[in-house]
Amino acid sequence: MSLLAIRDLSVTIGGRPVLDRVSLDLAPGEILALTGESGSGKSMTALATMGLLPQGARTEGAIRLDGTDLTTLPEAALCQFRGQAMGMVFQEPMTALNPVQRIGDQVAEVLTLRGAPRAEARRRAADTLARMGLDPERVPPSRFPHELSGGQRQRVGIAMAVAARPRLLVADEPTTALDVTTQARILDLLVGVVRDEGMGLLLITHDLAVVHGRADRIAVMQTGRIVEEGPVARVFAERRHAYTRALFAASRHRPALGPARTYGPLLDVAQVTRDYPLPRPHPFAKARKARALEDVSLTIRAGERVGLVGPSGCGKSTLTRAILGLERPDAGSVTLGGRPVRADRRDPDLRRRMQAVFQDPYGSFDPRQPVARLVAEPLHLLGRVPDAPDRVARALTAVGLAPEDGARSIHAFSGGQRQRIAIARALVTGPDLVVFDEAVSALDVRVRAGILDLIAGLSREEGLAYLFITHDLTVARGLCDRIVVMEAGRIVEDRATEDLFAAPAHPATERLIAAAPTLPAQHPSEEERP
Amino acid sequence: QQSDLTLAIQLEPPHLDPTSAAAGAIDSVLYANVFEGLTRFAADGSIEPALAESWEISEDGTTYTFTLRDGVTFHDGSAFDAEDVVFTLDRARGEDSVNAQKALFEGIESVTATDPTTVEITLAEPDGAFLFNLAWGDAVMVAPESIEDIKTAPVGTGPFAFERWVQGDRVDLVRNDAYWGESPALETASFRFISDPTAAFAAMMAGDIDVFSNFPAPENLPQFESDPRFQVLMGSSEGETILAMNNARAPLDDALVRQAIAHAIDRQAIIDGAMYGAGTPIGTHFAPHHPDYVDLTELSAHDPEKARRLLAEAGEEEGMSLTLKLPPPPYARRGGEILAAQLREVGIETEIVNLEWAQWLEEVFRAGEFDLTIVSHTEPMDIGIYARPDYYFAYDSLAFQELMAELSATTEPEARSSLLKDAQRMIAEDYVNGFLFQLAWPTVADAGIEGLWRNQPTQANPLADVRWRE
Amino acid sequence: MLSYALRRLVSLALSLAVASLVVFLVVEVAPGDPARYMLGTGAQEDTVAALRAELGLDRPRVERYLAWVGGLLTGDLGTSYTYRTPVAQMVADRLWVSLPLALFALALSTLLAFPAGLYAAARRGRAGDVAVMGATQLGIAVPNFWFAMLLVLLFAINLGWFGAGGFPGWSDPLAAIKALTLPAVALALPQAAILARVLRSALIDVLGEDFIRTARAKGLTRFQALWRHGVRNALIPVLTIVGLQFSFLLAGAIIIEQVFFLPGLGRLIFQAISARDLIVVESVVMLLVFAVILVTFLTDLAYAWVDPRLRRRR
Amino acid sequence: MTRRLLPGAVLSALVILAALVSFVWTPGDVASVEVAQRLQPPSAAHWLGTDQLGRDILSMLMVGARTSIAVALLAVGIGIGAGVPLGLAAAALHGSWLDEVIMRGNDLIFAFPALVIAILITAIAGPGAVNAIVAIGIFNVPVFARLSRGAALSLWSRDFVLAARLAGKGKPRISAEHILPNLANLLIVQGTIQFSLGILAEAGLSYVGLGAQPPVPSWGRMLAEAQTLVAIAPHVALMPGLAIVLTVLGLNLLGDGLRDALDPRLRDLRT
Ligand SMILES: Nc1ncnc2c1ncn2[C@@H]1O[C@H](COP(=O)(O)OP(=O)(O)OP(=O)(O)O)[C@@H](O)[C@H]1O
Ligand SMILES: Nc1ncnc2c1ncn2[C@@H]1O[C@H](COP(=O)(O)OP(=O)(O)OP(=O)(O)O)[C@@H](O)[C@H]1O
Ligand SMILES: [Mg+2]
Ligand SMILES: [Mg+2]
Repeated sequence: MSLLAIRDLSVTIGGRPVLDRVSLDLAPGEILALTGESGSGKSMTALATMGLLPQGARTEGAIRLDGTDLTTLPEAALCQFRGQAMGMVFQEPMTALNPVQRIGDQVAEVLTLRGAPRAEARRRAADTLARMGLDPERVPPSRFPHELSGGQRQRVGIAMAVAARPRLLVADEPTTALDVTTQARILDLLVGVVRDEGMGLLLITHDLAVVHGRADRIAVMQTGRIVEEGPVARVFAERRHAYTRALFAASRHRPALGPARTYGPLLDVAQVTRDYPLPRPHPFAKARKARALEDVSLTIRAGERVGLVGPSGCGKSTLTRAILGLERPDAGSVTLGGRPVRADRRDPDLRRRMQAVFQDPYGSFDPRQPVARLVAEPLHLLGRVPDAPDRVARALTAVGLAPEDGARSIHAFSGGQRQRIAIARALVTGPDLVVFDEAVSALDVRVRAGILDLIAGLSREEGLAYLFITHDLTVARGLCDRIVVMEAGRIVEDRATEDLFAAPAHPATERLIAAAPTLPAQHPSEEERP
Repeated sequence: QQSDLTLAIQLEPPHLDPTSAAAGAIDSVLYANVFEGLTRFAADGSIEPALAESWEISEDGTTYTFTLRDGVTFHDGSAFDAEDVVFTLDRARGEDSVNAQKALFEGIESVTATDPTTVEITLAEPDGAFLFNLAWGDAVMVAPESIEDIKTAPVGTGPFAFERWVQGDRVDLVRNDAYWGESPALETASFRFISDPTAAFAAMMAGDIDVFSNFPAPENLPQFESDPRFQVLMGSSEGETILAMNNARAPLDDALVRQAIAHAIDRQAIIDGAMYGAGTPIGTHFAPHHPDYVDLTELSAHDPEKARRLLAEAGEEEGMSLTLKLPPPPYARRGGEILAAQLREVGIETEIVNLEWAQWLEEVFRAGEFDLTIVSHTEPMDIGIYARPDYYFAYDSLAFQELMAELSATTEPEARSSLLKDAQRMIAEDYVNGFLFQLAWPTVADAGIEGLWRNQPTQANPLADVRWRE
Repeated sequence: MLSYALRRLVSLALSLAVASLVVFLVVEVAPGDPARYMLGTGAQEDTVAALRAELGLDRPRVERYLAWVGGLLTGDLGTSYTYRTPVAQMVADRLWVSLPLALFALALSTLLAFPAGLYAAARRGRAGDVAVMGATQLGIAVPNFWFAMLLVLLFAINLGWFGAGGFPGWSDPLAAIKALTLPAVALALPQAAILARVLRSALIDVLGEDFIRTARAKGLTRFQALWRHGVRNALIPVLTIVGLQFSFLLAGAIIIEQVFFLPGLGRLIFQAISARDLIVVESVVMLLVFAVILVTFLTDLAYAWVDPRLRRRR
Repeated sequence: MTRRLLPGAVLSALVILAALVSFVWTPGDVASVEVAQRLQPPSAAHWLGTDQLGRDILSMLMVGARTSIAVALLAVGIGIGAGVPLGLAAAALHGSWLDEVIMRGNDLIFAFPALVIAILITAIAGPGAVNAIVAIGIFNVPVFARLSRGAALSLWSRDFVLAARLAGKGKPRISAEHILPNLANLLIVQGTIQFSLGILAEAGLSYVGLGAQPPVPSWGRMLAEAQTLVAIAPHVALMPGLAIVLTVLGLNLLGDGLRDALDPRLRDLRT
């Protein structure tokens, strides 16, 4: 008898179909992975199960928990199920907690709601938090959410979901915003709870590597429908549906890089240090500082392809800002082609030679301007350009878009297309160096593969040098000749890619390599490791 | 038998010393209630003895010998005697006096106390108005012992003693049981200050107050009249409301232009429109209820045709543009709007400028920066201002100045009366100002109250004779 | 937190210094002479000069400014030109009307606004919401002096439940409260309308946040989630408005005080301005500025109490 | 046009239309005083009756709308004209002394009791429409400065601004090209709200005699002058009151509707 049985569930929101006859089963003690590309309806399936669909949603079909059809229950009765019989971990750890309530109280609320006395609820909440690896010595339950890191918050969310020992746990992408090390720890924790307590877990993720080795069964979704479903080993082996195959192909995609060719020296980062002031504990205390970069030196030659990796918070973005001259380092210097890069001076020629592409494909464009104008923005660096429309058209063509697309508004493009436009904008001045700061992290695996190909192609054909920043070693490996590893504000390793993978010298590198989830090779039997 | 009374007036006194501020509100509360002078105004405007029981005037008219009432005490228990009179008058006319009507005492040569109940006042020259001058609120008797705190805790000799002043709200008075005269019927009286016309109407209607002296919304009077709960006393004030013209400034220095303006004015329309009919048309600067008043309204009858003709005659057929500066009271603001329309009829454009009192005093009254203004002259018997060429409307007529000098020197009533009539005629024929109307003084009261002053020979609300009907 | 408070105190002092200069200049530039106003049309020039000397108005401006500021610092607000009583005393008297009135109105507006805002937010988009929001739009659109007049017409004149105005003093607290009721209602209603709208939109913003969904996943009902997790998070914009409203109510009741002839602070300023009682205007405006700055300061501290994220920053 | 925008837009359009028409035509002459005709109830000759000086109330209201709109519009103009550049500058130089001075200056203006300052301004410069505009306008400045600073600050941290900086554009240019256009919706919405508040404020000032001066008709003064007539001729007091209420209501509804229509976050939620 299954714990959760979803039958022919269809959902429309505001008349738009979102789920189409979805059916799923989950037994106690079992882990069911739900995967599929962004927007395929994974979160909606989860929310439908919890009865928390957004306003304006209409539901058909049945969702049975232990035989009770939740879709027919009145709201008041549903409240009895939530928290008690089923818990949920939400996708966004940063916003899923009430910012003005202590974490202990938020967990305890689940219990007091079920009539537990306050003191006992507190005690049990503290226990649960401790079990999630939040050491009461270091992270006491009296903290507020903003005093925790993302991973810690995620664990509070899990504590809340499991505190009342529900029989069903729905975890929606519980690790998206985290670095690989933390991700592995949280996933193992969840698996532990399922195995220990016989709970059913619906684990939503778009990362096939995460599924591998943890889930018992997997369901693949595409545009609101389940296209393939079965035990993990079988699905991985058979890949019956074309979409599943596409997903796999994209996940293990490696762009064709071409041979490394470098010319003269280009960028030189010399002994850069950057401190952030910390709040003083009391008004007369000495000002304290947090060191985000310490004595960082780095060179990039023309045409060279360099990767910068490191766990979250190690100083990657800070270094990027220093290189781009958006922020002044406290010590050290950055030069491009021998000229100093300075935050307080406008130097059009220098700017022309160095451009950047950022993580968020949605936020990096002024929503009020047409694409052509967006792409043309850096052109003013060249002075008066008579052939501006031409250049824009060429840049758009170079990233695989049509010149006519320039007339459209940015709203009309998907995330992947937007990232192409961002690259077009970076290329329009004909730069020598482009910095990609987490430029593919937000993208879906299939879209990501396309962008990686594009970057590799540009390097092959235009001899472009780039600094590629990511927390994902695997991605860096496919795209870079050389990889720089950072930890805690310092560069700990700087070597050719293949050397690094063959023999990591620094423990930080080893940790990054170890934590990276990997997909099984062609045959699951060959390479079985979590 | 009810023995308390709540009486409302529009403005709150700035402080409670009638001898060092011009504000009529001070007298409205205190005159003849808390403070008394040697003489005083009776309800009909005549002068009667007050703290001076009687007096004798020397042959040449320069020495007045007053016999004071015996056994009068101030509210603090100290006796009132001749020394107090000397103190009061010397203070009022002294070098650093801040008496707002210091001119009243200008003619005094000396004040001497011959014995505790006799005072001798010597004037530089005879002054037919001297007894009248002494009746003013600015000439009330004060004691040296209490002068320090007089602005907040006034001590006088009147039928009521000051009890408390809740600033912004009210002044409370209690009966003075040691009063020398007849004991008043009221035990306590409370003066409240309500300037907003709507609030005044509401407060009266809601029964919060018993009497409203000078009710600010004449449009509501008919309603009170038809309501048996109330009585309306339509009285007259000493306020000659005039359209003052700057006689020193072109084109108003031309008598023809002033005459044209005078004929452009439709007094009745202004009285009806601005005051809802409350007010008596005047043709000169004199109170119509005064026995010596001459009705000269025909001299400046409403005649737009004639006004236009006169303007043409003066060479002003082009039309002209004048400023009309208006102080805050409704008679000025409302009247000004109507007047502007009437002047436009005859081709005179006006630019209305509304001013606060402080600004009006500064700009119009002191600096004379104006063409036209509307204001009510509330001092009793103030035709003498036309003899002052430095006065704000700048009327400079030697003939009139001589006439006034003669009047001062005259004490014989018949002769004074005839001189006053000549004076009225003279300014009317010179069209010094546009004479509009005598400001009415409507009092709304509970129907059960009697003994209230109907007219205002001086601004005052004497309560000694006020009582609730059985 | 402490350093934040200290920094705020320094900028508070600076603001007050600037404010004192502005107030003094603005008031002094106004044409009109207090002495002449006091003495009226019958006065002679030497009398006016004598009174100016008595009031100290003949001293140079700089000297008077310094004397005034010095007085303020030692808690001496000076003596009124017209009333000739200490300004501090007058202000204290008026505060006994204005402060209770402001608090009364604030309490009323909060009591009205909270249920209305909560209700509307909970029933967002449905008939109840539309009705409440329509009512608040009306509440904002009706000028309060007009509304006050209607109140007087109905409750004082026609029904006779309340007096038309005036203030009997606190010796009889019941009568005092009764006298303040209509003015407080007239003041409170538009404020309540604004507050209800702010509360509703803040709540709706908060209701869209993920943590509300988390709360619902715990098994809280829609209303429980709104009440336990929504209200406190929505409180910041609401507190801002409440702080501003309090400042407004303290001084901004001039028109209402006029309509109900209440001896409050607003009317004191109004009278003082028209009488050119400069020292009263200056001191009272300064006091109000100080009160507002203080209230803002307290509101900021209250933010930190409401939102722990603000305790550390800045 | 959305359903919610309609009532507000219609009401506001009516008022503006009435004001515009009054330039070329009014049913009666607002300058002609005919005391004999005063306080007449609504009739065919005078649709809304006549006032205490016998003037046609409808005409007075139409011309009064002109006054109200002009005063409120210019006051908002002052607020936007001065406040937005200040706010943008403060945001562009976030954390600098200029930012601090601008923000403290804002707080200071907020700290002054608005009505008292308005009274003082008119005490200095005399009452009149221009001074009412200045008085109301001054208090609009911090509103817009604060609003635009707050919104601009969040825009400055957006990636597209970062991209513009990388494109080598200076702060003034980014403020003008990227920040300001993205504030437009916000400013339009707040502008309507301040506009309606301005109309209320003008009415309040005129009510105490500090607004537009006669013979220029003004709703607030009409209301003040008619107050004592409630018992005798209620329509005289009712009409200007209704005009104010309906105008402010219309503008507020318009503001709300615009917010819905222009705020993409809310727009998405609705579909
Ligand atoms: N509140 C909403 N209103 C209307 N449509 C929505 C809403 N939330 C999501 N959708 C739509 O529902 C569809 C499924 O979204 P869902 O969040 O389930 O995707 P997902 O598989 O979880 O994607 P991701 O991996 O990006 O989280 C998408 O097309 C999305 O646009
Ligand atoms: N404005 C700031 N004030 C104080 N500390 C900061 C600030 N910005 C960053 N830091 C700290 O500096 C360190 C490096 O931050 P940075 O953003 O460069 O990390 P990162 O490597 O890009 O991390 P991620 O992968 O999470 O983006 C972190 O410890 C962070 O907490
Ligand atoms: Mg999702
Ligand atoms: Mg980063």
